[in-house]
Amino acid sequence: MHHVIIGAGPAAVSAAEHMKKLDARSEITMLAAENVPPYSRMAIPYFLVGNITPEGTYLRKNADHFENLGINVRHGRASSIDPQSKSVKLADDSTIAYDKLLVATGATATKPPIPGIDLDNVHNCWSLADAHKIIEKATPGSNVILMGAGFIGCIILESLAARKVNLTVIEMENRMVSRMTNSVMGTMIKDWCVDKGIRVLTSTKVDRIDPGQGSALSVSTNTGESIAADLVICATGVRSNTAFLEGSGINIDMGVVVGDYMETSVTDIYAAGDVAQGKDFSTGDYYVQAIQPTAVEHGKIAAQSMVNGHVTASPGNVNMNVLDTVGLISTSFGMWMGVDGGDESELVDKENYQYINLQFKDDVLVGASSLGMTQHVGVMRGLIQTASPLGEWKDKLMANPTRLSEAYLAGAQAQDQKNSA
Amino acid sequence: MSWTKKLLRVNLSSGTCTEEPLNMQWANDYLGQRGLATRYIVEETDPACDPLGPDNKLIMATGPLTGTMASTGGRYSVICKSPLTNAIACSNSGGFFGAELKFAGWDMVIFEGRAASPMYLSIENEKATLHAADDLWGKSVWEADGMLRTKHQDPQARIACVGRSAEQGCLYAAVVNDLHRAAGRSGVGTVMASKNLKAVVVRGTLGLGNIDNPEAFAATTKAGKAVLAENAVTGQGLPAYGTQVLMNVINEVGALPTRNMRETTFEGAANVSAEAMAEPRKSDGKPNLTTNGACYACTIACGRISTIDRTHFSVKDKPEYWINSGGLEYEAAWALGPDTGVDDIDALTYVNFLCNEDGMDPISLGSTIAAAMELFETGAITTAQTDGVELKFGSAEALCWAAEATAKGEGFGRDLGMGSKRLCEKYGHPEFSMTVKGQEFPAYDPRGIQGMGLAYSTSNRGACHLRGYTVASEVLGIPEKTDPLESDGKAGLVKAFQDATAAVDSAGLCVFTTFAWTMDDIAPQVDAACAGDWSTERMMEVGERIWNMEREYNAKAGLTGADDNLPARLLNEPANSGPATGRVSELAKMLPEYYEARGWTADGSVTAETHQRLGLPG
Amino acid sequence: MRKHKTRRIAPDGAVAESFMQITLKLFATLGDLLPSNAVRNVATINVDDDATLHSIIDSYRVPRELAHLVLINGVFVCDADRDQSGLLKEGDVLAIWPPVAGG
Amino acid sequence: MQKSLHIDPAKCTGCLQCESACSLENEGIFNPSKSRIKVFNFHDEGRFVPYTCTQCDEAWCMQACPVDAIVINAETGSKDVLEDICVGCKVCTIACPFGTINYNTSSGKVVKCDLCGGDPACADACPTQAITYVDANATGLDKMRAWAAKTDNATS
Repeated sequence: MHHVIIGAGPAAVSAAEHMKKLDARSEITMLAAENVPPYSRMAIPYFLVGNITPEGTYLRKNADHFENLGINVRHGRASSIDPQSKSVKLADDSTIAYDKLLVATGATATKPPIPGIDLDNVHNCWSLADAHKIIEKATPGSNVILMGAGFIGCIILESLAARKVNLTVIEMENRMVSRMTNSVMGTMIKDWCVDKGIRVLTSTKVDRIDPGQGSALSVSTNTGESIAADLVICATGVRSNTAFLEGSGINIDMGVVVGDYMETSVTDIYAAGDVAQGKDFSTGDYYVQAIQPTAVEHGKIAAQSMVNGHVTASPGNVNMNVLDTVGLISTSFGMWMGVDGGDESELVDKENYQYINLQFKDDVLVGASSLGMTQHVGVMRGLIQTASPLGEWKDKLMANPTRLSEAYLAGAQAQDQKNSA
Repeated sequence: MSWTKKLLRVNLSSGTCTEEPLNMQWANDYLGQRGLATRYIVEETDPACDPLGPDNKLIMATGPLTGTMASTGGRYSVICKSPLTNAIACSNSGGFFGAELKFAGWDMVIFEGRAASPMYLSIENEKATLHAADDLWGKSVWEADGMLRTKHQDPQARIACVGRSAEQGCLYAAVVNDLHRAAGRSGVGTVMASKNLKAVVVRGTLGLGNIDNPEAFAATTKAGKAVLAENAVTGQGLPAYGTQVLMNVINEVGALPTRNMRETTFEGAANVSAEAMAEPRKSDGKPNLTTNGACYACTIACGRISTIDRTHFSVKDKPEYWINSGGLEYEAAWALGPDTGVDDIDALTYVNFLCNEDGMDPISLGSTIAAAMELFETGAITTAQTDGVELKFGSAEALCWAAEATAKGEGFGRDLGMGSKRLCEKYGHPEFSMTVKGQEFPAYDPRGIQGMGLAYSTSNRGACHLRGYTVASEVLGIPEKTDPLESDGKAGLVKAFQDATAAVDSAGLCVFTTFAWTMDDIAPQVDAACAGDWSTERMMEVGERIWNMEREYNAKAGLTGADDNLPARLLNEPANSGPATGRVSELAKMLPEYYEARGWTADGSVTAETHQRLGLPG
Repeated sequence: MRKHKTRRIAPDGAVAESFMQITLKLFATLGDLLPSNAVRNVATINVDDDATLHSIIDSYRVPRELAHLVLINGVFVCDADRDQSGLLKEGDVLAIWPPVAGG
Repeated sequence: MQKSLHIDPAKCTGCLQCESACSLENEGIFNPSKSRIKVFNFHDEGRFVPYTCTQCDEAWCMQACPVDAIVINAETGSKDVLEDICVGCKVCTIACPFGTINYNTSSGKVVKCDLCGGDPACADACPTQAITYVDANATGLDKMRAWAAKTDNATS
């Protein structure tokens, strides 16, 4: 059985390793588009800040890791697939035949269609190659504009601040990281950044980028401001890498639509990770989560389905995020924005940048978000995913949401007693 | 070195918080906590000051072993001049607050001045901030604790707080930490409230390093824990039954003060004993006692954690009391029970909860209610004062009513909040007040345990069992049995216990360790933690130095040998039951021997020679 | 009530039977060792006229090292005297605790 | 025979000797806030519950780690954080449904229980045997795992 995996990111590596675990005899080929060992985009900010070398971003540290496991890593970019002949065509026109195929091609950073976006010194921050360029250009005292205050934007703020650049963040939405924060929390993150000497413009759009004096750029906003910049970093969004699947007959929406076994609409083809539009645990809807834990879990589920068949359906993945914005740690889980008819418990301490917000449906935790919390944050996932009825603890959490760990433990213990009864 | 060498000075008048180096010379001479903080009080305040005025200072102090893994190394003390006794006050508490203060990097916090409006202090490591506490004022300790915990969004924060009793001027208000541990005696909570300081919230994540000899410390504290574990008292008796096991013991030996100390045995003792706490109740088949709980680092875990019978009249309509809280402990159970003649264990537990909830010293509260009951019996107090309540000995309803009124400082509760001495004076019967230096007695009748009479009368903070617990020897046989009815030799015993206790307190340890540990077990732990040589002899000398320093402070505050006294009842009215029948306290015989053993003058003053020998300040 | 009648056989073969009634109180962990007629920690028992404290302690299976506080009518009896007979008389209260403390 | 921490909350008195011992072993100082084992105090119920990593088979933390900084200790079976490889991204802290891997703001890395390499200091310090280090089969940890398994995305 030859399993071919297109991609070499976390979903691909997770899938490959699980396949080997489930069936040691299977033949596995992992197709890596970038000419470096499989690495993690999550780790790039730490490379940017200088904490680690490029090797520090590698998904597996032993150079022979994949070889030792019997996983073939082949460098090359897939240009199309042919489900009829069950083969993948590469950019160099060579083909690889597969029995089962996993599409784990991830996503690519996009650039908004505005004038000047393709000028020199306007970069994404997505690949290791991008990171090298940014390191080269973000010199102390230089003017840097960061377009987009989403996850990627926020997470590289610290490394940019550490490089002592004059930083301006421009965000279209009315708050930072709008995909994981309500306005209270998003505004607190903005205040924190401003407090750290970063200029943050929210509800602001870049209209155009023009060549300025020398090598500098001039960035014009919809508020009429022109800001000089030596470097513009574009972190406005990503798009699933699905272009090469055109004509394959695979159902594609925002990403490759997958069912509860990570199967696509075409037999023997699966998808996982940032490219996959899978089921969300909380809503039951299908969308691209593009987060590390989901990529890994996708890979694991896909591996099972590909090796053992469609045995266990996935209940979907809990959307969750953790973000470190210049030292301010935020998390969000599940339906952090709440659900219709649900209850909300919220504590705000703007002065000390502490925030916690719990969302309930009846007495079940369905979503949560926090600022400044580092201890036992995982229990938010635990409570959401086990959908445990909280009973009397619901009221206690409504009164004081910081008692989350206690609520979790009380539930775990009750479960424990039930099991032994 | 185990000290953080840093203290926090909080001036409530100016609203400033400043860091200062700890005076290490003094730390060498006075160790920490009780001794060291009193040294600061002596240096910085006028002993004649008004205890409730801005010139009094209040210190929360840890010892060098507070926050370490030494067993019981979690204690802290609150030190100030007492409004109840006008003498030095030092009240010791366990729980977790003291260790947390240390983990935040502070050996002690000195509060001075008085805030113009209610404030609370938050300490997060080096960051100390005063906050407005108008919303907390008027709230109980339990309510305020919840509000502060929510506000600071930190379940791990440790909070010390005063209740409504303190705000209302109850003279025996406690500082309650961790919801049910208290710096209970002498009205230290009253002083805190007089400064308009409602609470201290502390969170320490820095930790405590600085151990002088880490290897030796690990070895010696481990050995110490083994001694506690293997000792039958600290290894089995205290964890299983807690201090309350004494209820039957002291009753049996005929030294259980009953009905305002008129009698020495209580017919209802068994109903309010440790054994009774463990009996299943009729209503739900559960005992009042839930479990035993420990203070920080304590490997004994004597603390009782209990519930009240939900069908009991005191709480049947109050679900907020259907929870667990600390108690009953022996002294509290005695004062609220035998001393008031009440043998209803749920009533006692309820009133004890009120003491936790609103920060009252249960010993002083119970004793004061007992005195009020005697005043009521004689007609000096009538139902006109008590809202129609029959304040009779043995009435559980009256006890609960009186405690509620005192907790909130309402009506006759304000009179009760004055303490036994002032109450009895107000109603024309000072002889009914069972106090020394204005502080109420604990649970041992000096007629049945002679050494305790001397210990009470000479205690620097007024009648107290924790300043020289000769019960250990006279009743419990620790370290060796002496005859409780015999006054010979008690002067030396009292002095030794007093000095040892001062040293143990100042180290940051719990005095209960001394049921198993001798100073030979303790000194090596201090020695390994702290720079310099800390021998048994040095520890005892430090203890003696502290005792004499406190004595000199009290002298300057206006106290004399004449205050080393006992109520006439204990000196003149013989015990009427039990082994002590026919006996009175032989204080007059013991006191001169004690003064001599102390190296004091015949009228109880520290001599210049003793002052010199101990290197006392001033 | 548990009968604690003992028969003493003199060297000449004469049989003597005599006992008295006392109150036995076993506290704390020792409470479980009381006879079933005990109420809370108190039982009325019959003991031999010249019973020693140790003989009573042993017959109720109180380990001697746990008979720490031993009081007759509230007065402590030291270990050395516990083998001595004649300390008890009719109606006395014998109270025993394991090592305990408090305060 | 692999061993596991066995926790019996009924025996716990809440003294925090375990937290002190853990911090001393791992941080070199007494600092319960940095302990990998945490005792929760259910005050109103009069209950103390020590809580730490169960070294679960699923190892969500390890699987979620983007840089391979969490590895299985072959000797003890514990999942250990390699501090020099951890970049401090905290993904493991949200992935672990037990909440037993935590970010240490002072080191910028995550920390979790590693069984002290096979001689857990918490068990050694516990005065009441509420925490013991025993044969893995005897622990009842499987019950805690069963609870956690409800979290698993039906992949095991």
